[in-house]
Amino acid sequence: MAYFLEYSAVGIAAGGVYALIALGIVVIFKSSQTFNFAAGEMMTMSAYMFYTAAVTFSFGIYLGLIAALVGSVLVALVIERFALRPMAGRPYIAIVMVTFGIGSIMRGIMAMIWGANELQIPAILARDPVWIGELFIPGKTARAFAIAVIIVLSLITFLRYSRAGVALRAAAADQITAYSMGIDVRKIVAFAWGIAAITGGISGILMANVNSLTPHLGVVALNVLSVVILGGMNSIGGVLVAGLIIGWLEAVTGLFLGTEFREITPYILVLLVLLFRPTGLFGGKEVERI
Amino acid sequence: MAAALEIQNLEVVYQGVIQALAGISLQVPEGSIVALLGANGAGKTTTLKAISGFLPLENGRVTSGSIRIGGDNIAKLAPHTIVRRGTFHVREGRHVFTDMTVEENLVASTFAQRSPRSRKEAFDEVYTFFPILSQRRHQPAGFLSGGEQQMLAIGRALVADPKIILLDEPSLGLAPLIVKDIFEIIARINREKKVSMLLVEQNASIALKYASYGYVLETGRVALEGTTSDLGKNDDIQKLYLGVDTDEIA
Amino acid sequence: MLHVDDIQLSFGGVNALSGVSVHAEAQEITAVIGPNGAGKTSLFNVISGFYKPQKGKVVLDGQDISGLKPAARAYCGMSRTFQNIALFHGMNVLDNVKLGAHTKLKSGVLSAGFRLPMTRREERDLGHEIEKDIIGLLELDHVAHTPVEDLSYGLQKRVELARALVMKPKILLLDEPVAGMNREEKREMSRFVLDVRRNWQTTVLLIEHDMSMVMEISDKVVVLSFGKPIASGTPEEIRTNPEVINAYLGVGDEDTASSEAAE
Amino acid sequence: MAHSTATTAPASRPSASRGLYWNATFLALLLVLPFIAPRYWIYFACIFGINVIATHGLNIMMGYTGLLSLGHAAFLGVGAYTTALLQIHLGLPVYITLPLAGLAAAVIGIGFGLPSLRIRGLYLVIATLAAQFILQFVFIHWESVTNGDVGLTVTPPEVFGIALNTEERMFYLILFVAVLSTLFAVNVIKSRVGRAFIAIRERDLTAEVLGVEIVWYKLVSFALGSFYAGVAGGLLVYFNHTVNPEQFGLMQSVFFLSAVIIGGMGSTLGAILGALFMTLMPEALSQSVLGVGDLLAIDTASFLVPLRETIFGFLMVAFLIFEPRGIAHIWARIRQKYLQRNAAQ
Amino acid sequence: AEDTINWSVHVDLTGPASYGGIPQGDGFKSYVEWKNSNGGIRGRQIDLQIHDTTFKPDVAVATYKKALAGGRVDYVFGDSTTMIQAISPENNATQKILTGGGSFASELADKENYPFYFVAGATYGNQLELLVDYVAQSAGKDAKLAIMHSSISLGRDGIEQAKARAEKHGIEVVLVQQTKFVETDVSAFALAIRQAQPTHVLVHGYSFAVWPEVIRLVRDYGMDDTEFMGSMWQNEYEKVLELTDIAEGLVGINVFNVNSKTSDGEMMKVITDIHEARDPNFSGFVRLGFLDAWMNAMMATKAFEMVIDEGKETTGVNLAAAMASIKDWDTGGMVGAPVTMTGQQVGLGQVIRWGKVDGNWAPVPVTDWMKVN
Ligand SMILES: Nc1ncnc2c1ncn2[C@@H]1O[C@H](COP(=O)(O)OP(=O)(O)OP(=O)(O)O)[C@@H](O)[C@H]1O
Ligand SMILES: Nc1ncnc2c1ncn2[C@@H]1O[C@H](COP(=O)(O)OP(=O)(O)OP(=O)(O)O)[C@@H](O)[C@H]1O
Ligand SMILES: [Mg+2]
Ligand SMILES: [Mg+2]
Repeated sequence: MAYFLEYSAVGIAAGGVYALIALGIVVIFKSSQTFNFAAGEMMTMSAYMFYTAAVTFSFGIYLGLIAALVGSVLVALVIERFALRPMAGRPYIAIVMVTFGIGSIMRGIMAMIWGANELQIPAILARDPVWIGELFIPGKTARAFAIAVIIVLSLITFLRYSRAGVALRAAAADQITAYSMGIDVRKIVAFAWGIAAITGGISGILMANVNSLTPHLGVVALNVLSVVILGGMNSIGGVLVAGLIIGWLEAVTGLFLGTEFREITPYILVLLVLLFRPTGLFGGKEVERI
Repeated sequence: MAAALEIQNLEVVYQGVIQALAGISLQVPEGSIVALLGANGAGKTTTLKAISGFLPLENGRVTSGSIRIGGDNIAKLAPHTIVRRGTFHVREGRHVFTDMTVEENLVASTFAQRSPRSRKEAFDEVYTFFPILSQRRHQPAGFLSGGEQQMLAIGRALVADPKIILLDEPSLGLAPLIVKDIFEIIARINREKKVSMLLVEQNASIALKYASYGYVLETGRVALEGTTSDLGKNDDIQKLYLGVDTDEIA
Repeated sequence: MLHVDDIQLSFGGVNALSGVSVHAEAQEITAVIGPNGAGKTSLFNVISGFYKPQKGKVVLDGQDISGLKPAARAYCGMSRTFQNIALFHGMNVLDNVKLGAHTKLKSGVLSAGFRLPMTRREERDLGHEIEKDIIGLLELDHVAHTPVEDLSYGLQKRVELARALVMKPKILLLDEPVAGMNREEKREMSRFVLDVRRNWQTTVLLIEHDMSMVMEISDKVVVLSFGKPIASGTPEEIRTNPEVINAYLGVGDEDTASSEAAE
Repeated sequence: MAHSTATTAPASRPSASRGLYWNATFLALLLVLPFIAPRYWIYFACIFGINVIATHGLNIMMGYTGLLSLGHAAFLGVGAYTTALLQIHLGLPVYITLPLAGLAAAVIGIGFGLPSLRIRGLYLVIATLAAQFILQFVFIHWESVTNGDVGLTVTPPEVFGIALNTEERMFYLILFVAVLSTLFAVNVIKSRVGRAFIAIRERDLTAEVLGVEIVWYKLVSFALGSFYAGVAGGLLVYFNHTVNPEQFGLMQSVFFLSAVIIGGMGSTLGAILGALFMTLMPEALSQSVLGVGDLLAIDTASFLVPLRETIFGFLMVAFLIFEPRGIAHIWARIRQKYLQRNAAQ
Repeated sequence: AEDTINWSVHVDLTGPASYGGIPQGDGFKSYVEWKNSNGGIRGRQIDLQIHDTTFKPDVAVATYKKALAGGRVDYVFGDSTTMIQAISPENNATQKILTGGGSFASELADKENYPFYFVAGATYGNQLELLVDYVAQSAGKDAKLAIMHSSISLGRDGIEQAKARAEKHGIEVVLVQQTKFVETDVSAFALAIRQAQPTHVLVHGYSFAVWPEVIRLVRDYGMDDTEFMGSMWQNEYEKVLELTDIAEGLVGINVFNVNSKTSDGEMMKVITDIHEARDPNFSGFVRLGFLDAWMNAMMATKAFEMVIDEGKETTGVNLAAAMASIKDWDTGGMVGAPVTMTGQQVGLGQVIRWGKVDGNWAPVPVTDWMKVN
């Protein structure tokens, strides 16, 4: 039982980073109905930029972090401007494929710049463990969780209590109409990509702190897709809950079923949930009339 | 009286080849309602889109001519800037945000709001004009009936406090009583708030009643213009738009 | 012919229809009118099976079809047009129309994939029929191969009608067929509807806000308001019914309702 | 014109006989290909043929019916394993294993399709992604049947007593199946079934009211698309002699998606052209852009060759942005020009 | 050309395995340059073609077909298990070309199904067995073994063998867990190790993600005595240097001598010279991929020389027979014992432990070179 609790705590903590990555995907989706399959590559590139700034150019951690995030935002804006803006109004399948293409471009570029080597990035999270009563939570995991949850919660609050949330959804639903109501759609979409770059960047750097930095860092983004769907594509709050659920589920799956099942349990859960709620746990029902 | 809106020799081409407007000129004097009539495909909607800056979004382009609002040429401005400067386009076919609630639809419109009045005040005004929207305010707009959606579309314009409203077929799908109500509301807004209107309407009889001046488009050109009382007496108008001979159908 | 009995339909708190009954006699044109949000389209949706009412039943030709799915109702000879044009983009006009005959054809995947004689015959006959009865009647010949999204609003409405007609329905539901058309076009559409009724003995249910059309072509009018029936009768009775005037037409309706009054 | 394959536009009718003529010439060319082309080409022609079949399947689901799938490769896998198992354990011949491979994939496809019926759009993407991962998990971990990572080995198929143990011989089998599946797809699409598919893609609710049983047709589409995948998978085993889980990864599913999109969604010709493009492009890129073979300065290779991935990405994005209706549309335009010029003369 | 010996080498220069593939290509290129400038193989020059597989099976096979289409091929090097699996059936039946590869997969060391393939070291299964043997030797029956491996196919290869070996020695296997190749968070895996309290943890199938952090966490849990052991690819010197906080005591396995400066033998000198020509400060540690390629190249050369010396034709059948008959072959320092080919593999390995030697990190041998069985 003690172990069950410990696994649960560790799993939930790991889920924080899932939620953070998923948040970036959802924000973009909310703004432009674009499902970003390049999220993994964006994360990875941020971590590489952090490495370059902090290690290669010896900026140190803080400046390096700022430089990496600025770099990530710039990359995101370029992607939005040149690859996705021209796709406005196209079928979502085509847009999904564009993000696949961007992923491919980014992988190639990263390989050209940074090679295939693993790199060790400077530690940004303290290691000393955190105790919750009897429960021992590894320091990095706990701190990564705290950072992730704080960011997610502040974004939720911001989007709920400012008009930005409505503007995002308006832009996604119907660009022309959004324009007709004075919403600067381009700015909104760019804003969403910027947010996604920052959340993705931070999660990439957090992850590189746990693993070493490799070109494959981004493959976790595939798992995060299940988080996004479980939460309900356009529910930012749902993403947080779903991230924690999936993190927890993976940990206890390892405990009860064997670790190899971790790879598919999130997807089985998602399939089951979709059976009963076709738009995820917290996704709004699709509005349709004829 | 100064012109709130003035268009000169406007030409518009879609997709680089389809000429939709072949040089039209028109004026909306400050504080007046001007009607724009014409058959399907004549270019009425295109004219409005040119004014509100939507053409580039639909692969269309103004190839020559000028559009002045309050004296400024706005031809190069982005659509959201044009709205924020006070020209609100209520588009043909409602275009409400279906999965946002009625109230959120109104909130979205506050991005174009020019006056300092509070959001609540603006919304209340809309709800007074259209009480049914007030009952539905927390329902997704997609579930509204066709006419209710039309009301919401006009309501959004009210929230923005524009100087000019471009109305594209506001009566489409509305019950007769509501049509009259809506036109009363339009007239009231025009009167009380000094909002100028450019009105596209298939229902010519009512358009001519509420407007003071009218233009008739025919394949991208102004075929006819004049005060509404003159137009009402024109034979062609009578035949095509006001129409009488119903007995021949049955 | 079509009996809709005591329908109760609500969405959450909204009562879209409460206790609505409509009886459409065979080969008559029955108009359903009423203020916006009165539940007219909802009524059509109940009839075509798209909405499941909480109470009430739909009887077509003596058969209770309340339990049938929308597609099955189409197989019973019911077809309709939609208030917001609902054509299939990515298909040309002809294919849109052909789709309307889905319930009349039989080919399955295998017979279609191998193009067995049955499929070939079926498609050929359908082609002829459309050419003979539909395309010409609705003057769509010159746009038969145009993608529907390139058509103007009015033409699209006509394609919708064609699609609904190709199955030669026993009962046809028309939801605001002339919205957005000018007087001239409205008149043409009215004529089509009358022709259809005459040629194929079709029963028609019509929703329309254009009173001139309603008054001219319908045999009977049913008025809904806030989900409840408030009147029914001949056009003449309805026009003068004070309750209807009050709820829907408005007094002194010279601008909108009746065209004669325009002068 | 992207739909020119789906509909018989009258404009193309006068040239129908000419089209037949061209098709016949083309087919004749294909038949003699093994005698005139280098072996290496035959190899690619075979791969191309298999990809065409699989791409048709995905195009039926995604291009025509709007059921986007990220799990197509896994269904190839189902077909592939079925074929291998039927041959290994029951010794069944190719003309039985291939249809059964298709059927097995169709059944599993329906299995995953059933829960997906209520799901739409991107939710369906993830549901099919789940299918991809779950099936791959089964391929890897059901060791007693699939032999895990090691996979299974088969012997060359025999047709009329001839062992198809060379690429040239396999080529004819693949050609036959590819042509058959192309014709079948074209026929289905221009029939009542095909119209129902498109109607579902465009507006499923409306379609239902007009009498299209959407649940049924979605399942038909799932089944048909998976059937194609299964057959392609079966051919793939025969061609490679082996089957193992790595062949059916997510990237392979993305490969077919790209083929459908680049070729032109909802166009049978597009599926063929897209498969061609995707089969040849990696090769063409190595050959023309980089000439890796000669590029034995390894250090530069490590820099230059990721270029290929980058260029692939750029091509894909550029296609989607500038030619959204795919190669089929480019082709249609070229043809149009050609016809016009001929007409002018 | 007719009188050249044509080698076709298929490695991953750009894909996910390029970290190993690039030095493999480098190794072949260097070897062939050196060999050709020293007269080639019995006077015949080697013609080397390197192809990029991007680590995708279909691309790998395509490049292979292309190589075949380009003319006679006398020797093929394939980068992955899958590629070898894919080309073998046809190769066995028709082309019959001698094959080598970067794969140490257990199932490829199989005379029946892969008669032309030879493993240039000990298979993964055998490597793990050697490590388990070492556990038995050093800790006896009190040892408790945990196994952590990745979910890629390499990571799953050999796990059953390791378990069987442990059982044979009477060592309890307290935990077997599989992780992804990279993970967002590895705490749960460390937790499982804490729960199981093993004395030894066998780590297999990774590059440098996942396991370093697991070690750190396990140390955080206060388990300072638990010994971590990894299979061959986890011994890359320049990587271990980056992990010095956990490198102390890390146990690994060599299938080649990894330091060309400290190992005697003429081949090691050649390798040292090549590296020193590039970098005067060369540490002596050679990339594993380079050594892998070099070893394969030497084995191929040896087989060609044997066949040519016997005056036979250099067909694949002859070459494979020659290769299989290699006995007590001195590899010039590549491997620390004479090579006798058994069961299609070199089959030698040496357990090492990382520690400081003269202030520098180095793999210190803890066993002799052992023959697998
Ligand atoms: N996005 C577009 N692309 C190409 N052509 C267009 C586009 N929008 C409109 N057109 C064409 O421009 C012409 C004018 O269209 P417009 O929509 O302005 O007509 P309208 O007068 O508003 O007609 P209606 O009464 O039917 O709304 C028509 O021929 C139409 O086909
Ligand atoms: N799916 C639904 N969910 C929630 N409410 C709905 C739904 N469909 C209809 N309604 C509500 O039911 C009422 C009746 O709508 P309906 O569309 O039937 O009106 P209508 O009579 O056709 O009006 P109009 O003339 O404006 O088209 C409206 O208030 C609408 O908001
Ligand atoms: Mg218009
Ligand atoms: Mg309605």
